[in-house]
Amino acid sequence: MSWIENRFEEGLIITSLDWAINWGRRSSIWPMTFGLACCAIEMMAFGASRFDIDRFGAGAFRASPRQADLMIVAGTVTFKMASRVKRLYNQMPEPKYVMAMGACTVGGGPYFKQGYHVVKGVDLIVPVDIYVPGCPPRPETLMEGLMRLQDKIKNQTLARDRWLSAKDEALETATTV
Amino acid sequence: MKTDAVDIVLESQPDINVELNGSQIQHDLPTEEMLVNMGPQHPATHGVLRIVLRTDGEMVLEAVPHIGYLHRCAEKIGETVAPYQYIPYTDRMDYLAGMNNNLGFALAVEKLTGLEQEISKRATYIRIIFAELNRIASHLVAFGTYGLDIGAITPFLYAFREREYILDLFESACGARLTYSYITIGGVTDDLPDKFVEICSEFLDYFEPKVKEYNNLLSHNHIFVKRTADIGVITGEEALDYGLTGPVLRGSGVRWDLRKVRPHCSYDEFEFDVPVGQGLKGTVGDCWDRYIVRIQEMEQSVKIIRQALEKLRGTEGQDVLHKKGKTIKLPDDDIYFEIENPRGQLGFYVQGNGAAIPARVKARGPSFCNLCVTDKVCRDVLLADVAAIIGSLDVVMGEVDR
Amino acid sequence: MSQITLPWIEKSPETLSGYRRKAILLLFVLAVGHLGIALVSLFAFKPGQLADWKIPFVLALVLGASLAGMAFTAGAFGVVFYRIIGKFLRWSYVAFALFLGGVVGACLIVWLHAEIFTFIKGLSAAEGEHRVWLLAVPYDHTVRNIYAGLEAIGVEVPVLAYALWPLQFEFIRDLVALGGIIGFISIIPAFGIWWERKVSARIQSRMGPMRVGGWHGWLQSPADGLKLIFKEDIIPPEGDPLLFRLAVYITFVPPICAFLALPFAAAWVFRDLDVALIFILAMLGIEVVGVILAGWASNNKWAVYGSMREACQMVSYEIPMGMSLLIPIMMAGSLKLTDIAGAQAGGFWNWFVFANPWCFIAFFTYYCAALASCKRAPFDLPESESELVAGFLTEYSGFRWSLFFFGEYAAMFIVAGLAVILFLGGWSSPIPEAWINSFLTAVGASPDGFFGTLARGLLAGGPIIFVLKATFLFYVQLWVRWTLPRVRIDQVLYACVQVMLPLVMVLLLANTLWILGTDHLQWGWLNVIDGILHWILVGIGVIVALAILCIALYGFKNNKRLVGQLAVVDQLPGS
Amino acid sequence: MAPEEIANILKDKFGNKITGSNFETAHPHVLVEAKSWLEVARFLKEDPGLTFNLLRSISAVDMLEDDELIAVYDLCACRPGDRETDMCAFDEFCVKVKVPRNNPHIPSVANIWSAADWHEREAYDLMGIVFDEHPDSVMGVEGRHPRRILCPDDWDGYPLRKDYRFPMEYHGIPAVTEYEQTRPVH
Repeated sequence: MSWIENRFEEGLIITSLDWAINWGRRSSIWPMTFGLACCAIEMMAFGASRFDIDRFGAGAFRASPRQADLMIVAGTVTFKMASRVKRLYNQMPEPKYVMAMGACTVGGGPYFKQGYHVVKGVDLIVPVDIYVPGCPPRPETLMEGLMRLQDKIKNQTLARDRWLSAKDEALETATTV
Repeated sequence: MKTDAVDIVLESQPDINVELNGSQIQHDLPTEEMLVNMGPQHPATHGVLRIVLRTDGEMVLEAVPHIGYLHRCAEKIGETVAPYQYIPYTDRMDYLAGMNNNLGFALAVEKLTGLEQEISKRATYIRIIFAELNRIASHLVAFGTYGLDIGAITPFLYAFREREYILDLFESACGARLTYSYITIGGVTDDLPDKFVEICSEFLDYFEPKVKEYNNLLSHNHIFVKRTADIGVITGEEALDYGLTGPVLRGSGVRWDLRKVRPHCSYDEFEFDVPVGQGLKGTVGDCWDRYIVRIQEMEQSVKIIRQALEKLRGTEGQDVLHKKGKTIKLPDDDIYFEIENPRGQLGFYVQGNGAAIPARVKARGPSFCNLCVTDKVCRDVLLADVAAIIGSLDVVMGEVDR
Repeated sequence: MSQITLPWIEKSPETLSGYRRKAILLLFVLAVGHLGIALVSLFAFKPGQLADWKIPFVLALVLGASLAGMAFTAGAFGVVFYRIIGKFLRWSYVAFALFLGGVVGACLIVWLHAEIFTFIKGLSAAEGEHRVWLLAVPYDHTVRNIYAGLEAIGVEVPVLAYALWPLQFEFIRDLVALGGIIGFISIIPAFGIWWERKVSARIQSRMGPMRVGGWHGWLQSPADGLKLIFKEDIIPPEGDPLLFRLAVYITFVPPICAFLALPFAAAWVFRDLDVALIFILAMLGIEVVGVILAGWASNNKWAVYGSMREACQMVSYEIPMGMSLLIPIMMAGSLKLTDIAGAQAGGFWNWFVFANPWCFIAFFTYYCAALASCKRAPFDLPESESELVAGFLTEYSGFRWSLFFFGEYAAMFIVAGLAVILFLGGWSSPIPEAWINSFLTAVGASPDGFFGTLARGLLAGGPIIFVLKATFLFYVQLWVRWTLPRVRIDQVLYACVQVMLPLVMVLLLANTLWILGTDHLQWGWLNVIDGILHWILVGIGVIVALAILCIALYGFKNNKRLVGQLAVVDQLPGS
Repeated sequence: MAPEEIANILKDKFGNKITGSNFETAHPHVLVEAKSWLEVARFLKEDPGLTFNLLRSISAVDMLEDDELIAVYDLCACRPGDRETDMCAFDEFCVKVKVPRNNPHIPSVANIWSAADWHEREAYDLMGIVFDEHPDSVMGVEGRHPRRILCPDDWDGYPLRKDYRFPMEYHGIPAVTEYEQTRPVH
């Protein structure tokens, strides 16, 4: 959670602020320079001249996870790489998003059956926001994925989640009693 | 490592203990070695290569590569599917040159089963056209990412701009942008689309002057030359000893190209040169030589494609896909066959046991062998040179780890 | 999108309309209340009651309440009409006009400040000695005195006199000026980053930001900034949290302070220091301390590499940079930037860059050294992305990270502005003012009339010309950044210590002797050579300028061909 | 040079250390016994008539029925060619070394061809052939063996062996999600 989230009850100013902040967040989703396999080439093509991810304000590929908002897991995740993927995810500051790009990260892909060293889907390691299928997905598909992520961000709120806070209260009373 | 600038740094390494008038004087600034972990997520490692550097300040004393972060069990999968089904997996080994990988595996299986004599001329020429187009596409990526490694960002975008046109050509033939499975056992999956020859020759006309543009932009840029010349020198003997092949070997001045020395796929009908590193800007076998060999190979590939398009004219109507390709049974025999990939010699060891599914498939990725020279070359270089050297080897991790 | 069933997505804004109504009501009540207080207070303080003890009350009750009232009104309208405002902002050309209007408005505010400051300075002091109550600071003007001055120029609003009273203290004036500078500086990086992305996209035959805010993504930088403010702020637990926080400010504040002494035009300078040049150089030099601290406090090896590189690079390039600047100082005989710029007025052939060959070369050595000290490519080693992951910025996230960029872009603008003032004639236009005056009289407009003033303000010199020149040099920095590869650290130091430093020393010596020969000893033959070389350099300058113009026009005319359109591409799938 | 000629040279030099040969296949090769492979390799590299200076590949094969592992060494001779084309001459040759499956030990040739270093590590990693005296060795449970290269250091088993059992999880990450685990059947 970033420093402002989950602190205020919803209402009054927060809901109006949501609109502005969500606009800022969805307008500059900076991906991390993190290519694993074949999909990374399509990710690079998405950043290159013809498709140009920069049009959506998402062109600033950051090499350091500390400055990135979006981790595009582009390619097969293996057991040897899994801990690194998880660490990179943990190094990213909130709010952070993960896009599982390609069949391998969605669920093992062509390596599902005999891939003894392949993680069958990156959602076994990190929470995934958007699944982009394809082997590899075309840049247009990735573009669609980015827009769906923007839609998702559009509906976020800074306010404390009523369900979560109710759960917290219940836990608190449980521990005090 | 012969530039004056580097010598300054080398000489300035302080000796901790200096004998002076018989007494030992401790320097004020003793340096300490530091282990730095570069990768697997690092912009200069072209994927998921991890290099552990032992450094003293900016000097890299030792660089140990660690691989396997993309080990996708392709060889195990090869033992469970028929060769025809294994073609898509070869795409994903060297994903920058899928056509060449298809070709390598297809040729190995055809040679093992004796199918190679029955491939039609048209299929062979189409294979050559696409293999060479993919060589151009692959070298374009190598050129662009090498620019990125040195710090020039714009060449990368230019390379991808031209690459998109090649991908358009591939897409018109087989519908895929990156993983084609177009060249398959027994020929190619489909005949060429309409007007392919015209479009392809127009692309070649467009592309040829671009190589000159790249040279102006990057190859002869003074900063680029200073960054790459005399860096990471590999002599011809060393290159052979480490099993390096492809542009890396040719950059070291060894005129060795499988398309010439043992032509596969009727490459002997074509006229082209084999560019080798000549040490124009520094020593033979430095990073600049390896880089320029790739640029020159793009020109040669254009030459080959032009000839192949010419030869294609008389072959309309020939069957491009042999029917036996899908139902083939492998004999109880084995084969090791190599072709010239953009990165070097791509070898496939296929062992059959009388069934449709091979008993063992082994791929010898050129990047795997090219990468093993890293710890030899990355000694006593600067940190920035590590990126330059790794970039000049042009490894694709999908092929290193398979 | 209706398929997404996460609970927090289901809460659509419509269910919260009750809250929104309450918020609007509250804001309106607050606004009306504050405005009412302001209005009542305004009439409560009648003329003739101009006593000093009322100052805090007037400021609080009238100005504070009216400002708060206006803010609440704006907030209420924003909440009510936020969708309409959003649509209005998306409406492309209007939005860009708003942006331009904002820039012009900022300029106007700065101008107003300058006018008010000169007004306050021009007042005659009141008789007797006056002191602020508790602080015992003596001051010159009473409120009555200021009101008398206001009356003299025909403004009979007593509340204004109260408002102007604090401005007589220089400290307060500097604080107000600093506010203006921060406004300007926040425009420079916001505009600069967006512009850099567009320029790089153009160079790379891409489009760049296109969506955010409508017209060519002009709201891209505000969106980035908004996002970065609300990012999680990570401080490495193993690092040094105090230094980690401190480093940001040490990098960010000095370039802003440097703006204090940077004149935008003869009267457009907040503090016209006698040692302005040295002050600015000193401020730019402090930045390196922040970077070293950032690298050290991050507890990250890449960050340490980055900061060590920065230390080597900055320390060595400060020397040739400072020494190149000595040459124009020598020519003008002053360290005061307004004097140096004033010495170059009257046509572009008077600019110091064309004065003699040594100055000409010194301009380029200065520019290279300035590139290096700003960490711009090809000298962007401290944060070189392909070698050190992000250099000294590796561990920084969120707004702290963006503050580094604010500082960097401010420094870029300062070195460009310094180059303009010292070599390229400052705010004076390439065309001499006399020509413009005679042209205006020839077409029948009075040089002192409205049209004449406007034309002279635009063409003959002033802040607009200065900003344009500085922006061009800023653009060259971007241009170089997206064209050249990066040099290696040993080559950077080699170029400085073994090439640039001796060169600059020779330039300095040669320039000294040259000035001695031409100006002081008046050697006739040297003056002849000086004249010839001067006009040759002017010719080179004209040719270079024309060439750049031609290339730009050619590129503009043939952009499709240069970008490389393939005629057959339309026939292919996927294009 | 034809493979038969090379094989004859080897047979003359080493006698019955060359345990067999096959030239009728698509992949003509000779069989060398594991103990003496090092000296044969050195001869192949250093003999002025052979000069096989390029080790192309080491392919490890699991022959489950014969209860043995085979290491297939594909060699290539790259000699400076004639002046006219300046193209190197081409010679290829293959050596197979058979070792028992339960105790596979082959002397390492990494000191002869540096290229063998990674190939041998890969062969150990995936097939479990131990290359003695490998320069990059670590101590294992059953003596020194080359360091693993593709799989993680704590990986269990040799994946390319025919009787390899797939892992069900690795450090808490499930390896199979919903389907029954399947293994290739031969």
